[in-house]
Amino acid sequence: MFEKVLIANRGEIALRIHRACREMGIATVAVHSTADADAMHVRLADESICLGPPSAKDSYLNIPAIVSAATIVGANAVHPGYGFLSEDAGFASILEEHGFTFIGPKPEHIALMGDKVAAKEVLEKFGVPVVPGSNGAVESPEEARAVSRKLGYPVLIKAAGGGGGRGMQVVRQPSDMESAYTIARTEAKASFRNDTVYIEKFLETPRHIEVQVFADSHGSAVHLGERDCSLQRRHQKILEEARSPALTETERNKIGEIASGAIKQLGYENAGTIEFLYEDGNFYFIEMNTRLQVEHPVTEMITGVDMVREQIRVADGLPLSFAQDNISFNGHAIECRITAEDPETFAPSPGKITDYHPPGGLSVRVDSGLYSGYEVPAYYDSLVSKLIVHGQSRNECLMRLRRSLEEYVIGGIRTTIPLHEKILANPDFLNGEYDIHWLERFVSDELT
Amino acid sequence: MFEKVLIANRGEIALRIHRACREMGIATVAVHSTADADAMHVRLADESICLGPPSAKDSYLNIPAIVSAATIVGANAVHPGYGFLSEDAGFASILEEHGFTFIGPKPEHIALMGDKVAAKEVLEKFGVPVVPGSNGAVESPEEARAVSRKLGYPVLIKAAGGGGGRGMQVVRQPSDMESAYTIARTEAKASFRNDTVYIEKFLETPRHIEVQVFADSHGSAVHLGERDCSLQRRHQKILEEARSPALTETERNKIGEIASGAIKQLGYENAGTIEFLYEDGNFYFIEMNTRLQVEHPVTEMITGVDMVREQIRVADGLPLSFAQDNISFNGHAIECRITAEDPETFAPSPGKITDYHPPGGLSVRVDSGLYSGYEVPAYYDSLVSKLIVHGQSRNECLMRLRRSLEEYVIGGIRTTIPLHEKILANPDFLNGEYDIHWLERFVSDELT
Amino acid sequence: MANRLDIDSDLIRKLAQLLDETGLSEIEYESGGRSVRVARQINAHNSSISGHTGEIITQLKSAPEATPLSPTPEKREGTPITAPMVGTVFLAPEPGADPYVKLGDIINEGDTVMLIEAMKTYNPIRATKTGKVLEILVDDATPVEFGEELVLIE
Amino acid sequence: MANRLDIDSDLIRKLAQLLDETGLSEIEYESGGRSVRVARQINAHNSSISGHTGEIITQLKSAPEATPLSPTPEKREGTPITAPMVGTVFLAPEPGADPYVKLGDIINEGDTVMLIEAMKTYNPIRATKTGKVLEILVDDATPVEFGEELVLIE
Repeated sequence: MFEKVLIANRGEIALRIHRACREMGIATVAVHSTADADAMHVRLADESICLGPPSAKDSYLNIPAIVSAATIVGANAVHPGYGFLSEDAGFASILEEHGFTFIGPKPEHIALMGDKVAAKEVLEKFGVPVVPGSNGAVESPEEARAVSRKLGYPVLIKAAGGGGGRGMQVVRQPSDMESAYTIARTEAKASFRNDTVYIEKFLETPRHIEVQVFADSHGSAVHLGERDCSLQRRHQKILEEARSPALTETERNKIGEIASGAIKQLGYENAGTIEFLYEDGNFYFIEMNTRLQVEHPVTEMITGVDMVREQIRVADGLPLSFAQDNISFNGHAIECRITAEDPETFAPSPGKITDYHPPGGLSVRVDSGLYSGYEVPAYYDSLVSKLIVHGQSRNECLMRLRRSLEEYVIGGIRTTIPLHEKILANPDFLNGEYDIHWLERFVSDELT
Repeated sequence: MFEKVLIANRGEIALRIHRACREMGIATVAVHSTADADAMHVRLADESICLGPPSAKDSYLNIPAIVSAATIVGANAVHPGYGFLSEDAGFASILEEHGFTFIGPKPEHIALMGDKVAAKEVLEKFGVPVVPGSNGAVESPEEARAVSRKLGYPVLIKAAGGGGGRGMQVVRQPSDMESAYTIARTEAKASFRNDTVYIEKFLETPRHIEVQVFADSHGSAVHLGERDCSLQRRHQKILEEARSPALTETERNKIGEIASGAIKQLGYENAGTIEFLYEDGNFYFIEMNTRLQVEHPVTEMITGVDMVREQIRVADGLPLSFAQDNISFNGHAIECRITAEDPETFAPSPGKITDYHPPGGLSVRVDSGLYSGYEVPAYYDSLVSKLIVHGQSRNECLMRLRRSLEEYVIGGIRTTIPLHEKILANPDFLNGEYDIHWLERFVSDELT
Repeated sequence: MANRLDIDSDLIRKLAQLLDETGLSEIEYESGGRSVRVARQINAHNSSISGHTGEIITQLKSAPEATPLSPTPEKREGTPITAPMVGTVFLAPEPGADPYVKLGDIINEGDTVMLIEAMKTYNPIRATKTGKVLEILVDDATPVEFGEELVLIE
Repeated sequence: MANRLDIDSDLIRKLAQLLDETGLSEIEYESGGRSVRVARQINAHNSSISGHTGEIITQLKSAPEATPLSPTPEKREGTPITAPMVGTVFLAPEPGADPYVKLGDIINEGDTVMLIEAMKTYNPIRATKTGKVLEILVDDATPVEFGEELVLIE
């Protein structure tokens, strides 16, 4: 097993990875920017190295600095966490060239899934249901209209190189196509240096359902069920739950088997997530994330699998410690993403934590690097804590989550705890009746 | 279901009960002494009432004050927690007379188990294995010698009215009997106002194994497996684990069925614990606790049962929410009792908490009323926190416990965290090879 | 950094003990390019609960016993008589009867000023000093907790 | 490093006593490459981790970035040249060759003072000002992190 792992990330996920390593007897190396010198994971890590100034491109995205750090400390492997370099195929290859194990999938699979058009083509071949649309790139407004006529309006123009909603355009009638198409290409070019766009059928009220998959280098592939991540604002997930209140047991097993079957054929390794839109009992592939997800704890809570531990084992060449038959789903889990933002205006709220007291007790888990006296830096993502709660039933889980939010003290900055408390008081949410547009509406209603 | 529950206790268990109520939608009433006005559970409770001055007899043992409080706030039920009035049959009856539900067993069962001699007789009748000894009270040194000759030395003289080690005398040869017998009676008289003593065979290197039982008012009785509480100092448990590293699956099921069978015949209701000494594959009944135990979380962690929730349901007349077949034991759990004591001298260390940061992450649970700025009062038990950790295996649990202890910050007072860290570094403990005398030896070795 | 990896925990513990023993807040020790520094800051800082969320505050409201509603004593003149037990106060011997004391009354130490009913027994509350009744802080037939102020005497 | 230091406890106790009688808040004592610094904070600032066990302190030591081990700049003369990147320092162009700079050299702004090797490329580190080399703070072929001080120039 690895003796030393370098954690190429920050915040709660860096702490999450440190904990998993520590529990496996693996020494940890925290690499950080000058802004994160006092971060909890840096304090707890066995070693730490300052990579550079606060700007991510000079620190957490600074591949030469990270590789040098790994060399200096003699790390065996690097865990990229999520975001930053976690889906950078180049980073994964460079690490391999320098003799470090990248804790994640093979570079080619990262690259493949990074190209949305290619990813869709391949996974469709392996039996994954996709949104009907143009077969690949659409070269002109005319072609766009032709395709859309077949699909039926409304349609969605998307950037081939993209993600995170940038370069997306909804078109509800042929007459809007010309301008929408042009805007989409321009945005795509600006955002991703690649103006290739494609067209898909647009779903009106879908849910975001994603399937967690895991495969090892010995050819076995398993799914760990789904997560419902439909509560999103500006394409950012706010709250996730497993299992989804919307799926039937049959749908759950069916899509799970399709997902694990696909990555098996693909020869994929380590953890991955296949994201779907779900509407009227049908699943439509969105994209595959070739990394650990922010919301992985909800899956851990209902399956009992320590996913980071498993990632490390698989990266080290060990077989998965479970087969599909060993996986059972116990109870219900919900994760609240708590960010350093104003709960109404969503204005960022970095600053010094004057008081900190996380909730405790049965089936309550907090993943956070916050502590009293810590200064939340302004340079990075606003996620400061994940509150994850488990219950035997969804209702028990909701009640427990409510009392946990009540107990949670984060003083000195504004956080989205009050937003989560409002969501937990809403009948639609309590009944599990929401789609990916629900939260946007909810927030704007709250504000007016 | 009850609308309002009064919590007749303090500290972490009062908070534990508050949380269970809150998650069931039940309003909580905290009753407290002047010393506990700022306690966490008092701050979180829906209502709180000051009972009296710090001294327990004027507050937490002040039955008239508690009953008045329950009347004033219109509580439906009272949860006694552990210690204080939790095993006071009189308190249970008075509450019933005033129309409040006592969340616990019937007064007659509390009374019965309070009398060690009677308890032993009854449970033996119901098939519970007991330590061979005098049949009931021993009236004279002569009788004591006669009994001991049959049992074989060493023997133990115990107080019928007692518990917690007071009034106990080990006798290794007939010549010591006269004086030991006299001392035992005197101590018993002093401690329990009852100088009745009895004699049992003394076990040299037993483990302390207790079985958690649960019964409802509809005649069903279930066991939730055992806890190994052999790590004790001065008859105080320091660390508990489930399942016991010493039992075979057969022994586990056998003693579990004996325990649940016995309380079924007894007509017992609500939660209870039957404590045994275990040596060479044999179980010997010690006593039955007719209340929730400090260490109940280890059972919750491996069974998934919320025991306080279950206590409240059963007290309200609902059937148990599980049958024996629904209970399975998943993984391993350990609880560390963290007390406000010097980890070497065990001198009490009350005072102001200057820094507080509990550990977090996967499968880590903290039950504690501590917070930064809280003043640990000097008047009560020194237990300030329970750290409970779960793992798929005992080893995973131990590794996780170690990293959790590393992360735990309690500043301003001395705590036994360093003691637990030392225990976790000891090969005997790591191998599960310890008996009820092990910790005493370990501690004295550490000090010399 | 490479050779900073092997840290001697015992040495650090030894230094930590020295911090305790000597009451120092910092020790830095350097030799031939190698150096170790330990520090411990002993200081109180503000209660984390004081900065609690709105939720808690509302709960404190619903728990007036935890934070007595009566104005802070130093703002008021007079000596308070406080409740010696939890119970319900009665200002008069029986419903409709005259109260034991009225504002402005001059009462003598030992006079009954009200009753507190606890577990169906009525306990007379007696004046702890002689003087004029400045204020009656509780209403008839309302609950009080231990230590709650009942009457102010000049 | 730390683990090869043997601490003279009596010396520290002695210095602690000196703090007491002199009312100083800090004493730094240096002689022949060995230096001791003790301090007692009267008003410690607030850090929630400061109250942690020896464990944390150990880790802080293994994380010098968190609390730089280099002596406080204001105590030293000269302008530091700091490492612009993580890597391994080389004081000479090649093993056995003369170092780029020696103590007391007068160097000009832009002169190469050492190399930092990162990912098999050797990056020249250039003097940021003209002046005399007062101190070389790193050893040959040792790792440095971003911001670490390398050389002091008068």
